[in-house]
Amino acid sequence: MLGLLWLVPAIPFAGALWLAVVGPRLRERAVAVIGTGSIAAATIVSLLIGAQFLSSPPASGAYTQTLWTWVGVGTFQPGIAFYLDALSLVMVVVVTFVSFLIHLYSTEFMHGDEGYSRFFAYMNLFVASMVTLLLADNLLLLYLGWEGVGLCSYLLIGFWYKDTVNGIAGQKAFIVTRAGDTAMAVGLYLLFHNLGTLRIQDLMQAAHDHWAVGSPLAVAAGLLLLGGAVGKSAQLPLQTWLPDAMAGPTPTSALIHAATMVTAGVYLIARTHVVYELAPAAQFAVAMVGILTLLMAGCSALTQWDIKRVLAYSTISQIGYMFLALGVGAWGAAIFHFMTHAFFKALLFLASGIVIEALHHEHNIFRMGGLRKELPVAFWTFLAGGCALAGLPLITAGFYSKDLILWSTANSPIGGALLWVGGLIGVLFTSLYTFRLIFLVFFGDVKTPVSHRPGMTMGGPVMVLAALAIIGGFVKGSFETLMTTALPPFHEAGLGVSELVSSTVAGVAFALGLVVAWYIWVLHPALADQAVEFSGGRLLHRFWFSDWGMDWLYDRLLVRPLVWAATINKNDVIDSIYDGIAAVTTTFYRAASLTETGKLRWHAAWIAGGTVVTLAIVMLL
Amino acid sequence: MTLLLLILILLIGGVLAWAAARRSASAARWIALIAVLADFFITLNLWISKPAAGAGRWITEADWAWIPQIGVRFHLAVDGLSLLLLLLTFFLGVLSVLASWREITDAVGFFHLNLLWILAGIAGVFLAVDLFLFYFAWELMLVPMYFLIAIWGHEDRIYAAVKFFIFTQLSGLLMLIAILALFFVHHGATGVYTFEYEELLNTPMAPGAAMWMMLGFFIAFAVKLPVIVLHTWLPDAHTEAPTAGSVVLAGLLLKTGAYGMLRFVLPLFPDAAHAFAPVAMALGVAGILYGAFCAFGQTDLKRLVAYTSVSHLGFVLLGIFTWNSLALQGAVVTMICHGISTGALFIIAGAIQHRLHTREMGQMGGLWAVVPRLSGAALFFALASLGLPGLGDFVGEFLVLLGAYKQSILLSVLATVGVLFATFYALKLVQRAFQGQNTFNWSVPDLAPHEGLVMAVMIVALLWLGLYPRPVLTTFEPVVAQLEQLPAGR
Amino acid sequence: MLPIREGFIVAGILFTLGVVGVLVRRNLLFVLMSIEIMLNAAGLAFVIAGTRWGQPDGQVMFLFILAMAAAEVSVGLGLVLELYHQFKTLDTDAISRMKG
Amino acid sequence: MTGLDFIALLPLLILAAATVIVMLAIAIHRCHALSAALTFVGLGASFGSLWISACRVPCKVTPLLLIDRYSLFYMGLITVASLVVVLLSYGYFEKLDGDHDELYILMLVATLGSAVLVSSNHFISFFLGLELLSVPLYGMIAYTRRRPLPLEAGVKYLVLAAVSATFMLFGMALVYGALGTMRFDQMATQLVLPGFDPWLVIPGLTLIITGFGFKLALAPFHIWTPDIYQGAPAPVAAYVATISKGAMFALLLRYFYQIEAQGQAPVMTVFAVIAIVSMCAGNILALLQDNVKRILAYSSIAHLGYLVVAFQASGQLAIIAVGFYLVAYFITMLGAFGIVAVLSGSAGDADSLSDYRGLFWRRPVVASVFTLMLFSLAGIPVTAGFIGKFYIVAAGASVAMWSQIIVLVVTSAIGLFYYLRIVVAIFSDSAGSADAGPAIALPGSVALGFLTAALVFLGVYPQPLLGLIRSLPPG
Repeated sequence: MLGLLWLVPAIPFAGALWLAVVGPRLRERAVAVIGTGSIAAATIVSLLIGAQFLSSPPASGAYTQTLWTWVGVGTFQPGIAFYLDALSLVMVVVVTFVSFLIHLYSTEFMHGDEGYSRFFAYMNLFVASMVTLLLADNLLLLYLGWEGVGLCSYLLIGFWYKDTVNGIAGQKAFIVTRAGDTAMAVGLYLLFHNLGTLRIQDLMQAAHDHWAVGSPLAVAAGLLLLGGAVGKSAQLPLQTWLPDAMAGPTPTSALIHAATMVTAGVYLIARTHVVYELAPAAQFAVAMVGILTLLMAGCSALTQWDIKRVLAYSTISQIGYMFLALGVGAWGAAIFHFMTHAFFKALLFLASGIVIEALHHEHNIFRMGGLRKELPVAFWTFLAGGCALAGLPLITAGFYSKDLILWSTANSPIGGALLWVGGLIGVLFTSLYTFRLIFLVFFGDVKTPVSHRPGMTMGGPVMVLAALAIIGGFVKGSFETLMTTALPPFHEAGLGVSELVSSTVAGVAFALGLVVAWYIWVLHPALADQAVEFSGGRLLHRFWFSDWGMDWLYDRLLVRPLVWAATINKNDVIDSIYDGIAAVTTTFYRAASLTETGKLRWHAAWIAGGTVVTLAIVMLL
Repeated sequence: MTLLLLILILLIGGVLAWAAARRSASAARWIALIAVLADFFITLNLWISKPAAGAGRWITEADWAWIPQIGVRFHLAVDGLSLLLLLLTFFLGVLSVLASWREITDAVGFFHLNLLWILAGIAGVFLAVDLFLFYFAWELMLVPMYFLIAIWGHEDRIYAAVKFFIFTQLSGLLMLIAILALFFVHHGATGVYTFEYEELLNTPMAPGAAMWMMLGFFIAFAVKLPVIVLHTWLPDAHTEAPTAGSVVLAGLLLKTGAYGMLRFVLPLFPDAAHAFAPVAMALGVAGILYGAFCAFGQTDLKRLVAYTSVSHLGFVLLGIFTWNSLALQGAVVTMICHGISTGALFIIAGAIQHRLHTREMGQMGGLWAVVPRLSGAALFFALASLGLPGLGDFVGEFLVLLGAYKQSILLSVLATVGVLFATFYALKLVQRAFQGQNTFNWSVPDLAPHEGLVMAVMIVALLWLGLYPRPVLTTFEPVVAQLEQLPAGR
Repeated sequence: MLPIREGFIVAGILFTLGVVGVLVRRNLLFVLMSIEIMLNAAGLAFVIAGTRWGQPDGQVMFLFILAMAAAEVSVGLGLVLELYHQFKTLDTDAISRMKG
Repeated sequence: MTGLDFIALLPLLILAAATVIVMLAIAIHRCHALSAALTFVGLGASFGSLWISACRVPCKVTPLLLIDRYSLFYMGLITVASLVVVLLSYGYFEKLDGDHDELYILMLVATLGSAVLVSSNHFISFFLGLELLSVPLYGMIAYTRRRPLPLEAGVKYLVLAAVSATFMLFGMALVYGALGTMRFDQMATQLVLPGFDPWLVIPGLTLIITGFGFKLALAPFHIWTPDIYQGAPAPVAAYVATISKGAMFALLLRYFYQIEAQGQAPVMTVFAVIAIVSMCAGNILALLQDNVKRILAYSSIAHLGYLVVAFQASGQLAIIAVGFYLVAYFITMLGAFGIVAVLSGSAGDADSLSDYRGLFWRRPVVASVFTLMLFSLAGIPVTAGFIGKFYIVAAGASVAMWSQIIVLVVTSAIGLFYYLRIVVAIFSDSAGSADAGPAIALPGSVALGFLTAALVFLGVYPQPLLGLIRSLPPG
């Protein structure tokens, strides 16, 4: 059964190809069947493989399948080869399953759109690239998947190309992610140059043998790979593209910018964990990036008025948690949080899609309200997702995964009290903005009437995800044991905070956030506006709203000068050298043609003069 | 014997096309197409039958005495490198004939004569192994290209054609001096007058003289492979040339420069080239960055694509002078894939100009709705030119950068930033031309069947090279081995 | 014996006189006359050279020079006649229509 | 003067006889075709007789002349060139009114003069040949005297040729005064002896160089060239550009090799200066010219500059380079001026660039021949010019005259510009006027056909000619 592994990326890729070439001529129904069918097939195959992998795991805990050698030059022999172990299995199953649900959802959501087949072609291509990334046996194939998902995110953000704003948002996403990829590429060169191979398993082994702990090469490699991860997972400092990426259709935001692509960075760091173990400085940097992004995104989410941008910032903040977990060495916890986050964040996006669809594409949460009764499905599933996101104790999956991270941060030798407290403040912010969102959208009086009720194909996936968001947490124990086969276990040391203490403190933070949100946005709606009135508040609000001014900074620092200089140099300053040469030759010509006066005596003068000159040369030399 | 056949078919085909044009234009087109296709299949059969065989250096040879008095022989030979480039020549030749099927209406016969004679000249350059014959073909290649630009070009084609001619001719003359200097130094050392490549290979010479001669050759090839300061003829020539001209210019003429470096500069003057390598690599990287920077600033579609060639060929230069197996293989793959992807972009630009009668991206916009298949193809090739993994260009560029990293980390990092710059212009091209509002509400027909065929063939070629480049790599293997053995090579 | 050095100096002076005559005079006839002077100066130089080596060659050369001068002047005068017929002037500067 | 000498002199004798016969023919019955045919036959016979006298060489005929393979080769070149000029001038003058028989007499005498020049071995035969060549040229240049320009050109050429001839004479006198002999071969032995006083020989040689400089239109003495080439009728301009220069250069080569002038450093620096200045002047002056004949004049100055570069390289390679380049230069210049002659109507020579606008679309064959000639001037492959330029640079490289070669390369790049200006005009889309103009006379097209065939043949397969030139030891 494991031999069918290559089908998982192949089927979606075939689907994408088929839809791209034949799609435009097919009817919408046929396109939907092909699009969703291919992902369903991939999901079934991955589930079967998962079942067999769990029931009778292969000897070394991993299965490698090589199709052909891709580039063969001397010692550099990367192949098109897939590597399946517990880590990639979990990621593949989650990704394919969530993609299937979102494809089902978007068959109805995109109904009537003139680029219907184009949308499904891009989505299939995305799933194929993501799976290739996850199953890649060597870093070069991983890089192929990496850039493939970046491309699909560009294509899907700019899907409604008629409006130039979407196109520019897509461009921005692709360029910022590729900036990260450049760092990652240099990391690849460094790894190959020093360790002689790009095959991940051999790489890890070679790193372990050749590099001592803390060796500068390991730190450099770690930081460079972190650069790539930061770009793709929209972490500090390259997170400015994700909020603008919300210009894409909501299913895209759900699939790419919430559940799967943005966690590729987490997968990369988890996959190359040996490098980070050998470079504590790099690992600490990962933790710092995590904690800082966590807090910054949390604050920014508080000030947003667009429902999707709130969720975008919340995604950045949750991935911050995953980076924090990786930073402190809790590899399993990070992946566990990835799984739960994939479920509830996809759920939140799809539910908000229903809300937007119902209110004639209204995005401003201040113009929504009282949807509790109008859209019960959306409300209950949104509430489930929200609680999971905020971490309602004991019931929601979010609580278990986030608590595991907080506990590990407290008890990890690298972590410490400061990071733990930061994490707790993060939990407070998360519950604050989540319940602000819920209360503003679903409570209070109805501001815009609901026109369109979601059909079964939109409601179904949302309910399934809601269920997963709830029961997802209970598999924590078996999930951890599974993870230890692929990733190193977590070593307890440091404060020795017990499980119980950290979960209760997190629960208190959750409750506090809930109450404050209830107090501000339900009892005294005016209070929020007054908070912004006094001068400091308005400045802070604008600062947080514009993602801590980073977007403005990049625009001033990098984008404007480059564009200005390029337009100045439109006709190539080097060309003026040759125009200069041409001008000099022409002036020579003008001067020379003066000697041709046509007068007979002038000709004779030149002959006499010439003779005198030659005589002089002869006499003097 | 087959090698001479390759050139003769093209020359005779050209004359036949000119003659046939009197009766009917399409007859001329068909004759040209058949001639280039015949050559393509001969080379393909040569490649498949014995890809890397051949006892000595050459796969096959054809050798006659030409001017015995000064040791000039009519010596054609093929090895891994020239076989690949010949394949590219005839592949792009067929596509350029197809691409100008509807675009060229006046003096069709003379057009195809020139087009086929350019291909014959280029084939001559790749085949010639006698330095005199090489210079002969090198100069001959210019004349039909000059006519192609000067007669069928666009607005200020005369300026572009004359500029192209003088740039290449002057640098060619510098190469002539270098060839003759080498010829006399060889005579001084061995007392034999010959232009034979293999005999001239390891002539003992003073380092100073070697450097000057190497520079003579290098400048001629640097003008052709546009190295940064000598590149200003390229945007004018490419923009003003007709589609077939631009495809042949970008796809093939630039490669003759790179081929020249691999064939003559490195092997003939290993120590001088080795000493010069850091400068050349820096020039390459500067070319990558400056080419991308200029491309980003352009508003004319064809000019933008022309500047991308400056950037891509910067990679080839970097690859050649890094002088290890990774970089050299990368340089060759980049050459081939750049030929295809930029050739395709020029065909698309030509198709757009043929429909909208303008190349200004400012007047385009929203073309995706009007011509979806053309825009799809353009998106594909724009992605290929920005080095998307899975397509040919990425494999080439990655190998070059990987190899360059061994030599100097700084240059490799700068070049990788160059790849990022490539994203800027590629996305600007797609955004400005195909996305956004159809403000000028164009309504033009989409791709014709034969144009669709051209696009499909190129897409398949790039995907094949991107996912399975091994055949190309194995063909070039022996040549890399020879290059690496040179004393200076590490 | 005729002193060589002084002889050549005299011939040289005569020669430069002829050259100056060609450069200065505007009338075509006088230009032709100055050319005659130059030719005779050259002939004188030849005769002097001949005497120095005691060979008749110098004088034979002078005879040839005379013959050539005659032929040239006759063609010259023919052209002068035609020139005057067409241009109605003999001023060399006036008859130059081609320039640049 | 034994029987052997007469056989050796056969080509010259036939030429003289032909002149007399043509004169008698004109006296009996004035017919243009007849005199042209007779001249053609005369020149043909003289060319044929070369082979007869070839088996008797080398042979010193009187101390004045030395007939050897070298002089026979150049005599052959000159007679063939004259044949071509006869064909061109027949086509050209047929279109003009008035009687044109006397031109052929002048041409025969001029050809005789150049033949004497080429085989001269003595100052007297040198001077005689020069004047035999120059005096008929005055008449030929001013031949269509009805029009003002040829007359002006004729007068100018007369005065300047006379002045430069006197300079040369004075130089000869000085050299004779110093060395005591007028024979080229004896001069070499004198020069080696320490006895001669350099104060006389070096200036003498320099003055002779002035004479050569004027005749070869080299740099400081080139100002007359554009006016004479523009003024003279096209075939005559062709004659002046090729035969008079070719003969003089052959003599220059022979004379300076026999007296081993390479040894005299100052003389060589003079040549170097002349070469560089004429290459630059020739190419720069022609840059933005609009008159095709003036462009060809300037380019011939530049080409002579290239020849002088090869001339300075001593040894076997220089002889071959000069020999081959002269042949290539002859073919190209005759071809170019031939085109101008063929296209000229009765109104006047087709010499302004606008006459050639869109020529390719009106008369493709003539236009392609002209383009081929221009490419040969520029040194593009498949033409003899390419091989010629290749040899020039080879000769230069063999003695490492790098500075002059760099100037050669740069100026020939400038040269490219104005050749391309003409080609651009030819291939520009013709604005209307699609009439083909006067049909080309048969002799004209025969001449052009022969020239094009020769150009391409030498360009592609130069081996036979190179073999022939290699076997010409000078002197």
